[in-house]
Amino acid sequence: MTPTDAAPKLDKKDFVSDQDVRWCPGCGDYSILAQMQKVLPEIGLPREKFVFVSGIGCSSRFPYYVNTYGFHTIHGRAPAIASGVKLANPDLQVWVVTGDGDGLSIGGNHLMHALRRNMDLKILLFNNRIYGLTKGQYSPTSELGKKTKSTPFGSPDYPIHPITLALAAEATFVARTVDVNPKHLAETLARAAQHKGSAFVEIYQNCNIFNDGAFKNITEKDIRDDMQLVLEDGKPMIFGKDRDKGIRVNGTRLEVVQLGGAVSEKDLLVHNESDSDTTLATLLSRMHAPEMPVPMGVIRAVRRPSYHELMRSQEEDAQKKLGKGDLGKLLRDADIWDVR
Amino acid sequence: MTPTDAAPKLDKKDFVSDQDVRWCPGCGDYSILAQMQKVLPEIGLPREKFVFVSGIGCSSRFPYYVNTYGFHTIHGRAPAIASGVKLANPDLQVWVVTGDGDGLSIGGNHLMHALRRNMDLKILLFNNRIYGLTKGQYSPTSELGKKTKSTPFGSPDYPIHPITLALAAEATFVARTVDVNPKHLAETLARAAQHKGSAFVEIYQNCNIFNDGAFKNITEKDIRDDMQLVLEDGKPMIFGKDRDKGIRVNGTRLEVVQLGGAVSEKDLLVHNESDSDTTLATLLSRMHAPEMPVPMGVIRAVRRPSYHELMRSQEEDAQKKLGKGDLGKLLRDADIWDVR
Amino acid sequence: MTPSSSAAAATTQDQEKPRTHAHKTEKLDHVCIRFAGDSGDGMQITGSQFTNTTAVVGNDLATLPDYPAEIRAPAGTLAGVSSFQLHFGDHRVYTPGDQPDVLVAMNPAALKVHLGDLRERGVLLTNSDAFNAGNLQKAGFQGNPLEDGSLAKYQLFKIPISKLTNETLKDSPLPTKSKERCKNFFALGVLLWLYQRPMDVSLAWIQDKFGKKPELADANTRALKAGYHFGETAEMFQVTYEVAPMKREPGTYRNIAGNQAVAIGMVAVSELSGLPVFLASYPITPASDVLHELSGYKNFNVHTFQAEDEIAAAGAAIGASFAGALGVTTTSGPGLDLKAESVSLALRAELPLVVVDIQRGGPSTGLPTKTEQADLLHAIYGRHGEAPVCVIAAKSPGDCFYMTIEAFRLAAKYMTPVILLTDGYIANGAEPWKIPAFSDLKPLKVNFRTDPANFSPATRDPATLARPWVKPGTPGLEHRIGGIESDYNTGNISYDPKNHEKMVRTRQEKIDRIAQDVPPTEILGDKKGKLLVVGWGSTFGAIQAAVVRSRAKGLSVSSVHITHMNPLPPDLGGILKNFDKVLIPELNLGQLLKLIRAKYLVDAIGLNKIQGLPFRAAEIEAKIEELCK
Amino acid sequence: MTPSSSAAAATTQDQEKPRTHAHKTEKLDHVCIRFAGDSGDGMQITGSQFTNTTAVVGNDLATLPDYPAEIRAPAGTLAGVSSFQLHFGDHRVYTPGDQPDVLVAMNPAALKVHLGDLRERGVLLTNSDAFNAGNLQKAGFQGNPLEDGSLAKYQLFKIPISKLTNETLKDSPLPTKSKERCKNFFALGVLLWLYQRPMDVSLAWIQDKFGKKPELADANTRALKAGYHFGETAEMFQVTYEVAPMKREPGTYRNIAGNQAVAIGMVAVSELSGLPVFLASYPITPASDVLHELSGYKNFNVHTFQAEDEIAAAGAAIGASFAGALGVTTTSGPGLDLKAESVSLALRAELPLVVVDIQRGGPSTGLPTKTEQADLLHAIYGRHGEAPVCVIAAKSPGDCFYMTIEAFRLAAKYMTPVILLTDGYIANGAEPWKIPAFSDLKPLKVNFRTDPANFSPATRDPATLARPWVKPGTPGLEHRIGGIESDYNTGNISYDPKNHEKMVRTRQEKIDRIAQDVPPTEILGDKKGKLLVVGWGSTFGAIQAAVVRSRAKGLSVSSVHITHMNPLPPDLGGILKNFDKVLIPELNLGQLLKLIRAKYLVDAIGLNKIQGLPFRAAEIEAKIEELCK
Ligand SMILES: Cc1ncc(C[n+]2csc(CCOP(=O)(O)OP(=O)(O)O)c2C)c(N)n1
Ligand SMILES: Cc1ncc(C[n+]2csc(CCOP(=O)(O)OP(=O)(O)O)c2C)c(N)n1
Ligand code: SF4
Ligand code: SF4
Ligand SMILES: [Mg+2]
Ligand SMILES: [Mg+2]
Repeated sequence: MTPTDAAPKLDKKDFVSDQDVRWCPGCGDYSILAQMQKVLPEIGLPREKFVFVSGIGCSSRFPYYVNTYGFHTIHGRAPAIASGVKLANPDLQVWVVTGDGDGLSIGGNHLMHALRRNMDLKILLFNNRIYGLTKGQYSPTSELGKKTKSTPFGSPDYPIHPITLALAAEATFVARTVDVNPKHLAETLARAAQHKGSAFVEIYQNCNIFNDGAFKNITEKDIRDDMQLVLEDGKPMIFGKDRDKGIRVNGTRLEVVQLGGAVSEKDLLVHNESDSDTTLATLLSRMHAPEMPVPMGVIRAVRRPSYHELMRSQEEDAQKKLGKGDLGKLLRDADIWDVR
Repeated sequence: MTPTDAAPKLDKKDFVSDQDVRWCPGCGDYSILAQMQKVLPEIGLPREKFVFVSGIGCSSRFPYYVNTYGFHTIHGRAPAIASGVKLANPDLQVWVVTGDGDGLSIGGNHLMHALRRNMDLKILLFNNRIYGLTKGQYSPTSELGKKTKSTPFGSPDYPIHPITLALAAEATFVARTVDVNPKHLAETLARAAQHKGSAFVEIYQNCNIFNDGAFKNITEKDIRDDMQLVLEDGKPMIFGKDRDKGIRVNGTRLEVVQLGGAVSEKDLLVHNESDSDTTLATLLSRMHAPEMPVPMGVIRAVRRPSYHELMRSQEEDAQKKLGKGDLGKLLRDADIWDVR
Repeated sequence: MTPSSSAAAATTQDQEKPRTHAHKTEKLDHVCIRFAGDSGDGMQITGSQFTNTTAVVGNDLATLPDYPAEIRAPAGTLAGVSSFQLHFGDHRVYTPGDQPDVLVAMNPAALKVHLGDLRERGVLLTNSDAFNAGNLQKAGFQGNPLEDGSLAKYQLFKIPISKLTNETLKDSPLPTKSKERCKNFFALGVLLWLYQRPMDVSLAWIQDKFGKKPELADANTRALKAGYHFGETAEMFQVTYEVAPMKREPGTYRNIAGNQAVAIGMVAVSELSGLPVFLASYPITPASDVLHELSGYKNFNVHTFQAEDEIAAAGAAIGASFAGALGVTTTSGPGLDLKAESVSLALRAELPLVVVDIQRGGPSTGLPTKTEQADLLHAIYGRHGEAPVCVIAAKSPGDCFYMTIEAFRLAAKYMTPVILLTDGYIANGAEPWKIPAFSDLKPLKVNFRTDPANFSPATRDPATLARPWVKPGTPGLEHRIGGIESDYNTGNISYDPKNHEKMVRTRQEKIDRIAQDVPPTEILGDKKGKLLVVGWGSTFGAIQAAVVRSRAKGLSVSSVHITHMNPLPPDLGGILKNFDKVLIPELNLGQLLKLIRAKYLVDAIGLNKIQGLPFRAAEIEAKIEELCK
Repeated sequence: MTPSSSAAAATTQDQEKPRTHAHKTEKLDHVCIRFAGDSGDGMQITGSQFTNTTAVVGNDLATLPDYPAEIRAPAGTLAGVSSFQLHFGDHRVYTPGDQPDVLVAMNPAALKVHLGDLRERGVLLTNSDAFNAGNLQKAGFQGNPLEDGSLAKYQLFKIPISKLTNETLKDSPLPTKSKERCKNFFALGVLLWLYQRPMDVSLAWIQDKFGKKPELADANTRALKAGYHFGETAEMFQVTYEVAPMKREPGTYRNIAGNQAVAIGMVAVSELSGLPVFLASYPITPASDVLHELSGYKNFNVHTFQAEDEIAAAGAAIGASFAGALGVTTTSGPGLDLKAESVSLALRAELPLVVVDIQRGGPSTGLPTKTEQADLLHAIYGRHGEAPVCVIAAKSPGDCFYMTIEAFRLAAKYMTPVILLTDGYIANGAEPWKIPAFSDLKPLKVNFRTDPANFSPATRDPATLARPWVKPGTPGLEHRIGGIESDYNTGNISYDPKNHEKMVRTRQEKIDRIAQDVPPTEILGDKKGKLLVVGWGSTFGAIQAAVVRSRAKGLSVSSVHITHMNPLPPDLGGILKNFDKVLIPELNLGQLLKLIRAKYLVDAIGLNKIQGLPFRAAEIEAKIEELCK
């Protein structure tokens, strides 16, 4: 799929559908929607080439609000359905919108298989660490001990780390961003759009009704620079309000160091998003607050043939080898006899 | 669950059921069965405390042949069903037998969730890189390009690495062994039995009918010592027919080094199965033949409360806090009124 | 009345003897009130609080909560309207009422959505403050209906509820937004006064609910009292109403909603059987509350497990049953689809399993928060192969308690999955319910096999055809079961053709024998006549009301209500024969209808409504009238 | 005949003119042969090779392969026996035969399992070498039946097939084990000679199959010829048999199995429609072969995708249909359970989707390799909510081709899921089939909406009620669909009660209207009479045979065979009325029976067999006789 040069210039409002947005006032989903609508006109594809496929959840209402093709499907199955869309029609740019319940609980397997197949889908996982639509049960990303409607005495489940999992499936593009940083959000969505192959983006999203403040400890204004490590390709990993802290490799661990004195920038880990090995990316994915700052941005971006590319090239090879299929011949490809 | 001291001494034949074993002659499953039946009497539990739960596949026929309690369930769901068995009756030692199709394709999600919850199940994944029972379609562990019944032109799927995935789910016990090494197989099964929490064992298993020789490149007599890295806790990672090669950390990569000359044993990585960090374990899980020798043995073994322990302690706390439940009171725990 | 005078009245709330105005009291035998407002207005609380008090004063009642599928649709929009209907009386009321006598509309959208249902001359109580330009526009009004005379055919009351609440709370330390939220208690106060009911039930609830946040408790308390006193003092209402308590069987009563009743029923099952109940579930509307409720009862002999999906939930429940606990899984339509293969395993392995399906509007995601009865054929036939299971249905919120016990009893007795059908209407709706004594509950005895002599997992009880239940851990009874067909005698895998036929027929026969346990069908009305109305599930109330009323009009109509859907009651065929016509009202396109036509070859007629709403008694009444002509 | 003399005969194979013994030739009008042996004995190949030749010489035929669920159960055991039955004749044979005239038993276990079915005086051809002590014991024989006279009522032939094969191949470079494996071709050779058929079809097949391994090709070729020449030269057989070709409609014929026909049908669909067919599937017996087959046709306009499970497969197919391809998913019973929720989405979103369910023995894992017709009610009712879809059924292997096209045609025309039911029997069984000309196939035209003027995704075609199909990528037609109930006019989400009812009824009406497309029901026999036999699916052959035979006996019986199960043919009600009795034979406990009783209030009677096996015509004939008395 290549951007159509002749496409008329679109802008944000071209991507706003006529439907009332029905999220709770204050929900983090609004910001994601706004940034998506801002990014879409810049991708260089005409509106009709976009398809948004979602499962079920507050987050999965997303397609209704974007004026492109859209399919609000069933719980957990969006990656499978979107795979069918992409394989049947590779000219489309297919986005999947899912939640931490939709994508990691009921739909965990489809997500993992889509990623390992490098299915060319842009998958946005809105992680609010709760089941929003069903009014507040814990999700696979909820903290151990979390009290929710279904766990009045606290959750006994150890949480899943979506990015670690995506890397284990060798996803070719893995990133993280957050609802309250619209600029970073927009940049990250734009990067996902450009990626050829599976793009997996975890978006921290606040559910102000059932899990308000889930990401407060990394997004509050006064601490966010200290608690977020914004990754830039080719750049040393520096963070902090005063950009005075950095990440250094120590053996096979990552550690936070104070810059100045004995430690200088050149001692720091330099981010390499196109590293084919996933070790450092996996280490980054295991940096959790409050012990460590949380990495934001593109963690991994490598190129590998997508499923549809392999599939199509196989089909072309078959045509070359066997000739264009001939139904008459196929019907006769057996022991035949004539009756007169 | 503690071993019963008074249990009568059992031996292998006590664990042989009266059913004819119905695998193809030469199938790797036979060896696994034999070793399991050898290990079971040593675990120190009476026969009735064992339950084997399986899904569907050649491998999943396993429970019929073991003279304990057993449940041959449906495709992919064994980890979920076994979770119910364990949670309802924590005194039982629950084994799950699954295949690469059963456990990673249709059942991938249940497996992952059982592991991340640290459900106290001993999960044996018989990996023959093929769907055996359905007569030879490719599985999630089949190599890219593999020609099978359903992929006459080669598979377009990038394979899954089960151990990498298990580690991403932070499984507390992760090991690998192989059908043709009965001693190592038995030791590994014994270790899994001892582990408290989820134990995940990938067993390379030859399907001599539909995928014969899948592991030849690491199991053939003349090369196996060069192609397998047998892990021992606390020991440096040495391998090779002449035990002249080792594994060394280089930055955040692992590399094979030749011992002697500049490199000595103390330069080698020392295996630490109880490392709470999963980085080195994950690196080990990404050593694939033929580039690298394949690690065998216990890759990770750490202790963390199991799901049933957390669940039961929560229930005990609730009883302590709220008193033993009283149905009469519960029924009246509302606005009530009397009619006379 | 002007806002200022009302404000003055409201501020008098703390005086010992508030000034009251003269009003007369009218006696009514039943009243239907609908509370409606924005999702954020708290109408579900107002409604259920009024309900609790109404229950405590001894009326019979039925409720119908109705809320949008969105958590919180945009404030002020039609999509965001949430409502709660309550019908109460001095006699059995059966249904939440066909047409409200009173509509509380907290904003223009609520008025727009619900006005059409209000009866002429009905009481229309509005929060006039919410009728501002923005809200009016969102609701699609041109002018302000409160002012333009368009509501002349109703008894309109315009109360500046927001302002009054704010003024009441002006010295509260709460932020303005939180103060504003207390307006639902103000409204509740007004209504309590209007129907002359005490405030104590709600005052206690507020203490209980907000006890840890004293400012909130205090604010809501004050708002409630202010509303009550507003009624008393403002010279707005000329009449108050009284609805006398209903005569009931002696006993202790409470209000109960269906989902609560299911959860408490499970606790009762664990006490009756002495076995742990193991509930594995995946959240889904409208079933999640059962999981929530039971998760709070961890001091009982119950375990709850939130699984990764419906299949895992069914699987874990089956595993628990295999391990000797009482496995159960709760869900709604889409989840029932996903559990089909697991239920099939349980019936093949002949393990007890209870599946509670709280039906909602389908197909697909459909209308998740609305009610429907369209899963019946799916429950009976929705598995590959010949896969019979027992299916039963609850008819009212309180009945959910008994049918939950019945489900487990049959599952354990016959070693089979039992699907219990309820629906969104009775799951969320509440009714007064006589609290049973433990000793009055039917026993639920489970016998585990422990004797190794001549043991086979396949031996059947001659009466029930159930195979033995063995707890793993029992010495000497080690055995294997599974989903492949097995030998009738040994339980080993068998591909033998004749054996398969024997097993298929035996599994069917086992389910058919459950008919032994189905109580005789009760007939409302005469045993013979022109028309028999056959119902099942939550249509019970509406059918009863319609039949009682029609009989009062002299029509030759009777009714039966089926509780056991598969197998059907053994006496049903005989009953059907005694009537000229059979009418089957269902909230689907005619599912029981198909079963009855196929089984009894009776030309039964369907009355079908598929609007996500329960029947109104009048709808059934009209059909009865038509058919009795 | 002694082993040594036979060996001598066998080694003469390469002589130009082998010595032959005198024998006479008997003419038969039909013969039923069953090949049986250990799973490792290659009986499926022997059977299908004999079948191919039989087809080519022009007999009508029907086959029934039967193999164990285990890949390879232990050699020599009863569980490991695999068989293949072939019925052929000079007239329509309809079924694989009720009772074999010839049994080929390659080992004692095969004899044990199948002897009971052989007709008295039937030909029993055995590999005497396999009747050794070990095998006899595994099969549970006390003595050796070949020697103890217990087989006196059959025409027993003891041939040391293993030894003869080994000797034939003594100079082959193959390992002994591989040589031994060629014995099935030796057996084939004997049979070909016995029925006087040519070897060329099998010789060509061997070349094709083993072309790349010349030693194997050579060995099998020699074994085949040796068997043939053994028949000719050994003085064992006094008679050979001739079955004349059947008179058929002129044309080119081939043999086709049902699964093949489904796959080739999909290719035809892609040619007829000009659209890609997108098959997403998860392997399951007996459906996997469709996936295998189609995966080889990547030079056609078809795509295949092996998904991670059945739900993903259904999902991907739905996604493909949404994207403008013809999405299809193939499965068997347990997989159909899992697809229920996805099918529900497709019908709610009104997308074309074909689901092929190749039924097998249930419930649960059941009898995976055996046939059954027990998924009918599940296909029709097995989803939550009111969730109607179209269900059709194929009646024979060749019919699978046409019904596959029909399924896609209806799916695209009515924008609905269509479930096509076949079963293990016709999926694996084969029949001679006239190859159609492309121009004779019913057209399958798809119109995508491309015009943005007044576009709504919800507008319906007045005749079919189908909504428009829009390919994403079409400018100006961007729209959203989903599983929540939607507005009848705009397609936007709607929770409106009346709209829901309208949508539910419209979806039902749309499916009902498919009746327009159902061809008039053909009646075999008279239009009025005593008994009507109503069938569906794979029972076609057995019913036809039984009815033809019964009519020949003068009984007043007719039959109809239903191809469209939902909706049922519009003329069916009228036909039923013209008969005193209705008999419905099914390989289940009476599923079509329930549908017909409910719909037409006809007291139809079921004839039900649930043994994992098709009906024998005689079973139906007996019931007809009983009912016509
Ligand atoms: C098959 C099925 N099971 C369960 C549900 C109920 N359900 C709807 S959304 C949801 C979870 C939503 O959580 P998440 O994916 O995190 O989305 P959020 O609402 O938090 O954005 C559940 C359990 C359903 N609709 N379908
Ligand atoms: C729901 C369902 N889908 C598909 C199948 C068919 N099936 C049985 S086993 C199997 C795969 C087996 O592969 P694996 O788990 O690797 O086991 P193996 O036979 O190789 O030991 C499949 C697809 C089934 N039985 N049930
Ligand atoms: S419930 Fe939470 S996630 Fe859902 S719309 Fe409201 S704030 Fe957003
Ligand atoms: S098919 Fe393969 S895995 Fe299955 S029993 Fe045979 S050899 Fe073993
Ligand atoms: Mg969420
Ligand atoms: Mg396998």
